[in-house]
Amino acid sequence: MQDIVCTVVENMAIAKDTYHMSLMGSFTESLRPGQFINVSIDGQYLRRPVSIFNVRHNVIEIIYKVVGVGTDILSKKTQGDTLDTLVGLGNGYDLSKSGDHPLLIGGGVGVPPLYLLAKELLKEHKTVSVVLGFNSKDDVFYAERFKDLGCADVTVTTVDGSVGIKGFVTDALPENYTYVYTCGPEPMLKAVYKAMKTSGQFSFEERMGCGFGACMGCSCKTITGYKRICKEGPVLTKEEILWDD
Amino acid sequence: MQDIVCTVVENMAIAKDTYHMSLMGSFTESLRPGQFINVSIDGQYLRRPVSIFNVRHNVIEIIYKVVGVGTDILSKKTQGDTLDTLVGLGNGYDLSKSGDHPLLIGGGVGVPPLYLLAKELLKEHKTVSVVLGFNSKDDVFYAERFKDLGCADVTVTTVDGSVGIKGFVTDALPENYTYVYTCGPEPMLKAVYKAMKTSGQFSFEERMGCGFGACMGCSCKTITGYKRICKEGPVLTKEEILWDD
Amino acid sequence: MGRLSVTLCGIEIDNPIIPASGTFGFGYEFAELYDINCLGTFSFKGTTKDPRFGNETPRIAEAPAGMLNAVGLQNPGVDKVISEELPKLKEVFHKPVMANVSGFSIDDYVTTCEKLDKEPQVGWLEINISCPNVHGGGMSFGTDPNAAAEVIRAVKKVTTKPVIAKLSPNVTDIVSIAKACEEAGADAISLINTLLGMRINLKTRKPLLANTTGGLSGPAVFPVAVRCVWQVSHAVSIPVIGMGGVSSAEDVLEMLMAGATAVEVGAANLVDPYACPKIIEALPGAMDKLGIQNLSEL
Amino acid sequence: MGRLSVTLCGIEIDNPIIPASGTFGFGYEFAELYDINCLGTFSFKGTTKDPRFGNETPRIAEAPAGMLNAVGLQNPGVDKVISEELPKLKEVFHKPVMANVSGFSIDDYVTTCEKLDKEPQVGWLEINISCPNVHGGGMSFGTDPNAAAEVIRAVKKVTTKPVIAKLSPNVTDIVSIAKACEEAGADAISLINTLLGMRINLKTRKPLLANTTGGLSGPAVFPVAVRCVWQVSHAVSIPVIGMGGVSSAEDVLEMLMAGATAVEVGAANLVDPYACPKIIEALPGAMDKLGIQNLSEL
Repeated sequence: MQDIVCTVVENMAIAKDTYHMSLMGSFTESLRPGQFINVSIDGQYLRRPVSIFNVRHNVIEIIYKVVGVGTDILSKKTQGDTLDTLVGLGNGYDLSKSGDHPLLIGGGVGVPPLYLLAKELLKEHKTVSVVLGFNSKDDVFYAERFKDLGCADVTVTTVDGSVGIKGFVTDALPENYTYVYTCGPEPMLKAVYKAMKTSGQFSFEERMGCGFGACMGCSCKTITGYKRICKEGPVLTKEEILWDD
Repeated sequence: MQDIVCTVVENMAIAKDTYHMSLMGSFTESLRPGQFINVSIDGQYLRRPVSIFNVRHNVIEIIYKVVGVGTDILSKKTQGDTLDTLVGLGNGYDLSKSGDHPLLIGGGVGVPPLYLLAKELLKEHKTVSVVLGFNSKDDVFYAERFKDLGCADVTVTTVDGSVGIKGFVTDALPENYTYVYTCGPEPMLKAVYKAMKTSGQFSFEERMGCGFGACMGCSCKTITGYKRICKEGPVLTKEEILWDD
Repeated sequence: MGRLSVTLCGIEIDNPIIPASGTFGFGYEFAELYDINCLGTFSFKGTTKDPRFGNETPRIAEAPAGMLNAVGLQNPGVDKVISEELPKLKEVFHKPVMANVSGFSIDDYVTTCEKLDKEPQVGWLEINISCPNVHGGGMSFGTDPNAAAEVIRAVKKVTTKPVIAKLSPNVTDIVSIAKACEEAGADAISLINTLLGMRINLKTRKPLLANTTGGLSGPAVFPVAVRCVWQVSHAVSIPVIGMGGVSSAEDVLEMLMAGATAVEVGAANLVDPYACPKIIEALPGAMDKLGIQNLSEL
Repeated sequence: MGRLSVTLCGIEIDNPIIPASGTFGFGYEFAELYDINCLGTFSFKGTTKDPRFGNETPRIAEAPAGMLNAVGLQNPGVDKVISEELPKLKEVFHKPVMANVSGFSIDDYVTTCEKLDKEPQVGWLEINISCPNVHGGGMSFGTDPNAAAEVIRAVKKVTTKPVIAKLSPNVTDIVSIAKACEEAGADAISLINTLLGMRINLKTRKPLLANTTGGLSGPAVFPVAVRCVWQVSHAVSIPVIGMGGVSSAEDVLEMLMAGATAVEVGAANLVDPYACPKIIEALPGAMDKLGIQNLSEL
């Protein structure tokens, strides 16, 4: 973990209430797909955790949705503004389990961390299949960027069918894959958990106090004991997940 | 009273911890010498009252001393920054009482409101004498600007004698004058009260909640009843003052 | 009935926005700025049997996301309020006003309420048993269920107007006090008064306020206020007026969702004199976003 | 003795800065970021007789100038704290640590303290009788002078280490509880624990926290904390540890001027992991400005 004052390079709307922000800073740690950053926002006491979409040189790219006061303030930042940011938080995805043909399943703002993951898996010459689910056409973003990376196939689903396959991500899963990496809202994760035919890794979201393991604000129960989403997570393996209900 | 978003035109240090700020805005009310503005400062809950140093066209000039967190934030504002400001607060000085030869006595950050007052009195062809007291050379500001206005005589005193007459303002009062206008720290006001040979008007300072008469935070007792420093004040006549002790 | 209107103890008000006592004087300062008839009503400056100057200054201090005050119930006394303030108010405010009453003995409260009861301008009597800034009265009535009930019972005997008990959060069990007031006949509960706080002047190493301690208000206390409103509104069957740090239309909705029937706005008026009309104007838009048709449904 | 050093119950500490329980885990997360031996000491995660998961999530909510938490004393239980956490801590922290103890019965407190008493790493036992986020224990001991005294008396019998009673501000009269603890043998008082608060999710119209209510901490509560420290330190003759919203060197000085001997820093650690070393570094400069030679003179 590093505490860095980042400079906003770009902050643009890319879908309904959805923004793509690039932050420049002197990161010394190498950042892994599935990790997140924790951004201090003026006027808000708690930082806001946001997953990493992409990393290039000294720039971290994030994609976030405006869901409240904090993200609304974030959406108004412009080039040159600075943000105090904790970077390199969480465990991230373990790429070594992917097999030859990993399947990446993202829903809504769960899509972004899969982009850096796809990039890294493609570097290792894996065949990457991608299924991205959104509510509606206005919410869809960046499916084409996954194609541009070189993913073998990229399928988009929308709940209302306004673009891509009508339905949920689980209505569009391919036949063959060796492993699943997924990130999205909990109902989607549960559906994927039931539908998937291999093992896999799930990235979870939770309200956090600190983001670095100090406050126990984001604990969850797993088969292998209590875990902090911010520290031992946000990525859990299918085998350790213990659903609430 | 008007609530206006002002733009900072200039904000420069002019003496030790002392700043001169010019604020541009669309003021429709005419502002009187001795009135003050109440400035909203980011990160602070309460506004900060500051007396008016000068008014020209659509610019209000203020002079303030950094005494705490709020004024420290204010001192860091730069050209183009905006400040939500309530303008035209308080009663201000009554010029009609001045006679031909008013004496203006200011101490430290009590000096600024006397500048606009001198300007207005001179417009009415009065002979204006000025005595300005400071702690030390580093604290002195703008004595020459009173001379430039055309004041008949401007005397500076410093407690340590590093410039001007060594001592307090009361050690440098002229022989002849028709009326006194004064502003400064309470011990100075008390000393002036005792030393002056005519009637006069005193401008008081107090911690305020609202600045416009709503909260009763700055009340004081006078011979003519309870007064709010922000509303019936900050200027009281010599005859109505009731000293605490 | 409009989208914003609610009924408070049988009196319909156009909206639930009520400037809180001590932050709105007797209304004139604000009437110079905007038409105060846009308000649901307002609670006027805490009135006592006799005139009071209140505490020495400084009475005000800055706090993180809030302020401390120790005004100490400065007011001209009930007789002058009736003879001077109410007639002046009549010219600028044409709705029932909420009379806020403080006292140092049961008799004080009774005398003041008896007099205000005769004023047709007064719609409600808000009985302040929670002022933290006066000694030998005020808050001491509001920290004990029996003493609180005694005040309410005595006041109820001398008025037919709805009686609202204004409670302090500086207690171990606010629910027990609210219930005692309900049993004693209170028609509504308003809460919270300020939290007892203090600041020190680092240069003098002495308390910033002449009164040593003062009442904390502003956004800082909002979560405490929401909690108190929730607890009390789930425990009593009379209406609850929520207050404490309310500064936006969203805060108002949060208070109503916590169980409040109406909302008082305090410190916000002092830092933004237009706070209340801004909130009233913003409410319909905030309701639209959340799918709320009428406030009365919350 | 350095400029910053103070003595807390007979143990000299290099400076009065003590990360508060529940915001610093068992120290490792911070030891990865800086040498935690720069601290006066720290109060480790509230420990109970048996392991606890705590409350369901969400456990955290935003508040104006602060946050709400309802973690509910998640901890591995005293046996694992002794067998696993303390040996790991020994490698990164070489000073006496403050053990924070919670319980749901007098026996719970006694059993846990008895075990921690035998650990040479433990310098002080901080007895939490003020946790607002657990039911049937915790805060209920801290809201009644007799119950508070009973816990302290029982704990004092099984330890020779200094016992610090950590008090809740959610009471009518904190002084009476502090005095009861002093009479029961407490060696120091620490305060304040969090203020009971609540937030509501406007979209779901339900409480944001799974536990409904939570504890408010952060700068918002600072004036309440200063007031409690002032009141208690003027009423007891044992040392007082001040906490509640402390975020800067100036806040530390204000707490010491209010009567505190040392200061715990809580929520600030969560939003700025370097908060404590920054405060320690800033203290000498802040003292110079105010003409304070040594903290022990305050």
